[in-house]
Amino acid sequence: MTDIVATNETILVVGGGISGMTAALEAAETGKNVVLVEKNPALGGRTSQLYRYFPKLCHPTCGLEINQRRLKNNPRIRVLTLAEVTGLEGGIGNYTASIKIKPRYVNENCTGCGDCERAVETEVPDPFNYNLGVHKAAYLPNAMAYPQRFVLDPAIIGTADADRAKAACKYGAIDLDMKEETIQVKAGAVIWATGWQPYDAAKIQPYGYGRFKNVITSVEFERLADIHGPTGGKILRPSDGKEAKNIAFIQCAGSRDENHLRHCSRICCMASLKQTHYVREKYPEDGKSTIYYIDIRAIDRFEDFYQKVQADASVSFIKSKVAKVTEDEHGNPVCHGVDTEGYKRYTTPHDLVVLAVGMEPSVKGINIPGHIVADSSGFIEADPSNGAVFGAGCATNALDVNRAVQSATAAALRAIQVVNKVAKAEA
Amino acid sequence: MAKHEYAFYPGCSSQKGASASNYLTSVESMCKTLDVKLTEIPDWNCCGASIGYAEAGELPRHVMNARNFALSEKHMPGQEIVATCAACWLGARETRERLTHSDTLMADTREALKEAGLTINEMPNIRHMVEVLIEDLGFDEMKKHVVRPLEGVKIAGYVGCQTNRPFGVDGESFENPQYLDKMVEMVGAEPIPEYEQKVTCCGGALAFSEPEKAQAQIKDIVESAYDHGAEMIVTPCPLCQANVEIYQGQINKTYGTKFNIPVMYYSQLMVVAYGGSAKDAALNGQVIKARRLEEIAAKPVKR
Amino acid sequence: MADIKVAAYICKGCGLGERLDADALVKIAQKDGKVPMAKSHDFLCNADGVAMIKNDIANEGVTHIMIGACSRRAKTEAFFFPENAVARANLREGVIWIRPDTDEARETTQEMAEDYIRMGCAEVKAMTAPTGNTVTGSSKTLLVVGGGVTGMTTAIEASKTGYPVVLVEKTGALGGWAAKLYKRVPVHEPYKSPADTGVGELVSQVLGDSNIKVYLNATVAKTDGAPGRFIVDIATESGATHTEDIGAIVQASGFSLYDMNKLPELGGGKSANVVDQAGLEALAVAAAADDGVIRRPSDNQPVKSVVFVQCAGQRDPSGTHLAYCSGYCCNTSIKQAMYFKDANPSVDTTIIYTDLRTPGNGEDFYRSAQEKGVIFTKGKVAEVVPGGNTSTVKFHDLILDDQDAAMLDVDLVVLATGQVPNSGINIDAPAATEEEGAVEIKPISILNLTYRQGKDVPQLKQGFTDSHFICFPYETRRTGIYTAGPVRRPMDIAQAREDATGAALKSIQALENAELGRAAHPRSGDLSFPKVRLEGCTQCKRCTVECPFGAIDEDEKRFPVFNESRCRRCGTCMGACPVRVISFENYSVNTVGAQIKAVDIPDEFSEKPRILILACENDAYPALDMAGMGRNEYSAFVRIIPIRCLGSVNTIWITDALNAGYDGVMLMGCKSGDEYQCHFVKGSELGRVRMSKIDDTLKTLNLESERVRDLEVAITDIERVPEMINKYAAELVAVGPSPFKGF
Amino acid sequence: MSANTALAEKYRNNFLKEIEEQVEMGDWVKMCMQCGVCSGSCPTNFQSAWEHPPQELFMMIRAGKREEVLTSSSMWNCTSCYNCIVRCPRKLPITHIMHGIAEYAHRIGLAPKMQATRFFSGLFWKNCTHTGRVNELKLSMGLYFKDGFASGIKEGMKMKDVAIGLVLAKRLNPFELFGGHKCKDQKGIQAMLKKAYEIERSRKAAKMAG
Repeated sequence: MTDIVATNETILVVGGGISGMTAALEAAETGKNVVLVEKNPALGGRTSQLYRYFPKLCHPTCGLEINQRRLKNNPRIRVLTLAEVTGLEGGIGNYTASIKIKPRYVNENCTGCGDCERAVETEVPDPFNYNLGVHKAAYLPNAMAYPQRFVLDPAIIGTADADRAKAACKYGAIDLDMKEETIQVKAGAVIWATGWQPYDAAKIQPYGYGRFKNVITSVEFERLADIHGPTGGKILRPSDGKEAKNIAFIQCAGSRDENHLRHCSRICCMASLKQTHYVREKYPEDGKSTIYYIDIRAIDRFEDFYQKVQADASVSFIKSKVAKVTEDEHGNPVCHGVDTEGYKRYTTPHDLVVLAVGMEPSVKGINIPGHIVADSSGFIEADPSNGAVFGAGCATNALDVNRAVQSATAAALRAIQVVNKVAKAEA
Repeated sequence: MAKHEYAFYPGCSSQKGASASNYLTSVESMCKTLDVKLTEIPDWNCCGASIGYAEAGELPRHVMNARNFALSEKHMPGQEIVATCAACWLGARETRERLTHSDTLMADTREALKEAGLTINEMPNIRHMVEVLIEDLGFDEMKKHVVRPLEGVKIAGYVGCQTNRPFGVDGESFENPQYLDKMVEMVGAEPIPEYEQKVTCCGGALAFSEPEKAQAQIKDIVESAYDHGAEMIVTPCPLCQANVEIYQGQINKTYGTKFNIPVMYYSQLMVVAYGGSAKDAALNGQVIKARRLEEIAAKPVKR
Repeated sequence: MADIKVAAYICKGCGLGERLDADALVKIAQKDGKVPMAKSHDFLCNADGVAMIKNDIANEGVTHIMIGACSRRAKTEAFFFPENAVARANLREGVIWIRPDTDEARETTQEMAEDYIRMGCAEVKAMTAPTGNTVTGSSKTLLVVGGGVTGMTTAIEASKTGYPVVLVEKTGALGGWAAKLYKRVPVHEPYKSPADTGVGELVSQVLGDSNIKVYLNATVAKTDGAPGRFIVDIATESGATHTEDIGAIVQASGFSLYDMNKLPELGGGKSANVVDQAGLEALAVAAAADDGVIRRPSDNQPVKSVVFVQCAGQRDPSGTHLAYCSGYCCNTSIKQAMYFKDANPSVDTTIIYTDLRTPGNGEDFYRSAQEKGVIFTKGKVAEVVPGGNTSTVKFHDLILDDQDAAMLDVDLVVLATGQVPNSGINIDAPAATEEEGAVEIKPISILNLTYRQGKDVPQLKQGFTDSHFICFPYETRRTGIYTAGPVRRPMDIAQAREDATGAALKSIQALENAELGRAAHPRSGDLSFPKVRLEGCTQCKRCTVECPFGAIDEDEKRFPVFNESRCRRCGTCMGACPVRVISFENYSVNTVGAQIKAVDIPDEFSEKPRILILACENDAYPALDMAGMGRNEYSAFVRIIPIRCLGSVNTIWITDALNAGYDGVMLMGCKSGDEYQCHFVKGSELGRVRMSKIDDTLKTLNLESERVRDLEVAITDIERVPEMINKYAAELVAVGPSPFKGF
Repeated sequence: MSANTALAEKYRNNFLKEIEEQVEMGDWVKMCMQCGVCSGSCPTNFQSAWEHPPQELFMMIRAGKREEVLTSSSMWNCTSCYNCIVRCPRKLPITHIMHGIAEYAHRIGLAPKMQATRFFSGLFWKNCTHTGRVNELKLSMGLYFKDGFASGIKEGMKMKDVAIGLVLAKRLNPFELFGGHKCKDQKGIQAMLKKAYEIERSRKAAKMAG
């Protein structure tokens, strides 16, 4: 991307997930200059870690490819990765953001050839796979990574491994002297699209996440099904690598619960319904899914997807919030509870338990520079006192991808309305 | 002047000749070692326990506990109330919560207390002895006094319900509290952290009224202790201790098991580890004798 | 177009230098590629290499650039020459990364690279740098059809952004459904009680905005033209017709409530005391105007007990009623139950539901209703039996598993019927009906488009005019026309307003791009556009029928009329044209055909078959790239050409290839059908239909049907694609070499 | 109440209102969302012959099944383990609600007459309020003899070994039968409780009146 000097007509987009990318692209394709800030080394955010989307079961990387092509062809967008906004001064039409940029230790000379990866020996947990697997300390964040540029893990800086990486690179792309820097960016409006994080499942004590290896979260399950995941797309359970064919999905793991998240996270029901497809896809003969739920929230046109899954004999639905999970002598997680439709008790062992963990806004707890109005769950609320800082996507509400993109598109217009005024004012 | 002073609420079961008299004995000698001064609330009364509900109703139940608060305030103003019995602690603590959150209830309570010539001005803190040990003294302080570590003794920490839910010990989880295991470790014995029955209910008062129901639950608790190779079970609750210990014989009859595992109080372990005699630890108070502890208690103290 | 000067650049970095004979490749470019200026460079994508190219452009007059290096998807910042025609020969991901580094493999690997150089040179020479379509319009005015919350919001937001708006509302007043509501579901903390609708404020904002021209009692009589230059006739009640120049359109035609008379078993239409949610709002509005007490329609007595029946005529798998859930009804019933409880807590209010659906902070609203004493019963209502002034509600209590649960003497029953989109005419109706079930479609056109393909925006599932894309919710199949609000998907006021704001942006973007002659999504910014040599046209109408976006009309002589601003540049027309008169500057029958012909075909004794792969650039080509990045090997006998869409594949390419002696052809496109993943919606489907007829061609050439293989490839098929290739290569060995070799 | 009116009451809020007015914490019943986590968390759940778990009782209350609820033995099976309370996603004080419903059923005489826990519960309260402190021996004896002398001996014999064990361990004192532990100010306690009952009765009556 050509370096643009940010002016007040520039729109600053914080977060490079599907919402942030959408907001940035829609604004840029309407002729505005955009600075897109992402804290990870590559764009794509949480959707790029999903195996398939509901309800079409298509692949998120497909839309990501298009968005990346839009990005590559659009000089109006300046992308900053490994970058976080640490301060925001000023007001409507005239903000100055301080952006902290972590060193990548790899410069634009990188061709993505992978020689450094082959040279280093250290392996570190792979956050793209929720640390279910490891990758080399010199790595391409993922196969679809944009920018398509390698990263050195800070852990090896100052070690022989770093020197090995540097020696292996024929193109002078490795720069071990890179330092963390903080830059200032001026912008007329800011779009806050920092997305969500999965609720910490360890806090839901009765389900034993962290105590029992074969209790995992729904986001981790996505990685198990994905060909780029730690198991190469096989659904194997963590404890012993055994094929997990009889899988329990526990809904509202953290959501709709005053001890955890008070709100409903909206996507989890559809996500679990979708994940039953993974089970059938991988084990067409003897795959078995059980969904423990309070209400199935297959909202609006997603209903027919729910009906299809209901018609599937390999999937059973039990209206019950599981009381607790224990582990039997074979390491099988066992669900204990009561089917509330006519009081039927159950104590059912499964190969694997998947917790449909709730959505927690990433803004929650993080102190957004400047004052931003948030609701009781920590989602950004639209409010005049937010000035020209507009929330987008899951930073504003528990949304599915479709709604997040709508929200981001709307946010882009709100930002444009501000910078258009600025432009007029300056002209 | 002792390091720590509290108003003490021993509760009915701890009285001389009552089901948890051994608990009290061991607590007294434990406190002597730790320099903790407990002053019994004069003329304290029963907390009503959770089982009293059929006749008690709401206000009378709280009034019973409030009377103890009032007496404590009158005789030991400003002191926190410490209970050793889980039920006493829970009952008193529940009353405390309710009265602090409902002005009507508070007013009604004061009105009733007047009849006994008493009143409450400020709410006392209600602490369980375990809380005092962990929060006010801390494990390091407790460990300092260990002169006779219970080496090689495998002990299942059975926490039970009422010291754990709904309030519990600060920072502990409802499903997998760790503090008993830490105490076992602290006295030099071997804890069993993976003991999964540690918070299973012992049946509580149903042990009296509907023994077969309660004993089914007790069986699981004891069985799993055996499965994990425990030599004894330790608990902070008198009802847990009694239920798990005294019905083993009957359970053996019903289920053909061969249960015979001692069930101790944390305080008894500590007294022995602190160099106290079998008598100080009231080991004679066990229905199922803790031979292993008796042996250790007979050994000379390492200095 | 000035005379062209082609230069070829071959990179030796990333192991290319070691694995391939770069000098040989340079010679190939010069000899076979007929490129005067061919150079190799140790590290083409670095500052020095790029400077070299820039210098040649500036000082050597180079206009056309062939880069033999990595994939066209890599190093795009370095190789960014928007002014020039650029071709990329994929020697890295496409050759050395998918081949073993062995002596045996060396020869075939080099041959592969040489062919790609030949192909690159041939392609770039057949290209010209796109300059953008010149038939543009410059209207910046937005047409909004529908004066409900969605339409008004679109208008206000567009005006705020500085664009004039024309708003057409068919009734005599603005406000739509929302204006009929007593209150709305809250959208701010605390989510505890019904809130004011805010419609009044919206209306006055619209009426007070000089930038918004409002037509009431008006409909769109005719929509002609294209983005940037729509000409719209607006018919008013008076009979007068007004014509407006429009840049882009937002259709916010809203919804109709599902007709409760179709639900007699639930008492619909059988008693005044059984109403739908709109009916209840009317009662609440009347009550508010009076003493605040909601009364029983039959005898005007105060309602003492009310039952809300959720999912009435919705979530019906049988196909009799609506198959979908309308999403908003649970919150609405909760809100309406609060009308009663807030006025008089002693009214019995029961909501009978199967799954209560209150996402996000709706959960707070649900809790608040429970605090107020609204009773929620999980059950399935079997029958509502009206009798006199009260009704009996018979249901299956799912919790107590009581089949014969019943509530007697219920004063009022509210049926939560759903939203039916006002989508206008279903232009694909015949195809759709049996599958879509009994969802009724109003046969009155909303837009009256003059488009050859029909009067309205094509519909998708259940009559909604959504895009059915997850990542790109706004993309309809009519460029510059966006749908918003409940016509697109069932939704409540809050979502409709968000949707409207987004639609406003998309339409503004569309009219701006139209003026600059640029494409809209998914090839946003693309300056190429279809050019047609009408003199060669046989008026077969295939292009006008097939265009997924209805971009092509017909003139009175049945010649195609291209409306470039409606075009998305997929090339389906180009693929459809039997006489090959349609082309893009940088993508044409020639650019691909020349590549096919450029490949060197070894004779039948060489045991070196050649397989042509035409791969969709959005899914199949990235999958092949990533296969390379993962070092998944595949046959050295394939030659891969990226295509814009399977829909753009012209059968001549296949016949040319087979005639030239290729042993087989693989077509790799996206999933088609109901759950299509083609980003041109119908492209891959149309391509497949076309290819299904290829067998006849094969017969005429008397070739085996195995010679052409049509495959569905997803972007994640990183391991599957190499397997498919190798499997097919093996099959072809069995079939034997093509008889056309060496002719 | 005639069968018809009984039917007419079904799924009306009358019984729910009654529970809200008369039962400790009864006004929480309407907040249940029927997730069932309480039912699955109850230790009693995994034993046979448990009629109605909490969440089901709450639904029955909403459904107006007055007799069924108040005559049920289910509430009496509560062991006060508080599992339901700590797991309830709606933070209902379920243990107390169960006690409350039981107390109400007992108060209006609908609770199953010979339900052992009901009997023991009453016995316990009388026992501990009588002198201000529990007399464990009298308590157990009282329980065994609830169905008369003969079965009392039988029940007592069943527990013989248990008792002997305790006596030997000096944790059960036969002489408790005569006197035993007590508070000094019993008069004050009785007066205090009398007052408390008065106040509570008047409050409940006031609620009834609305």
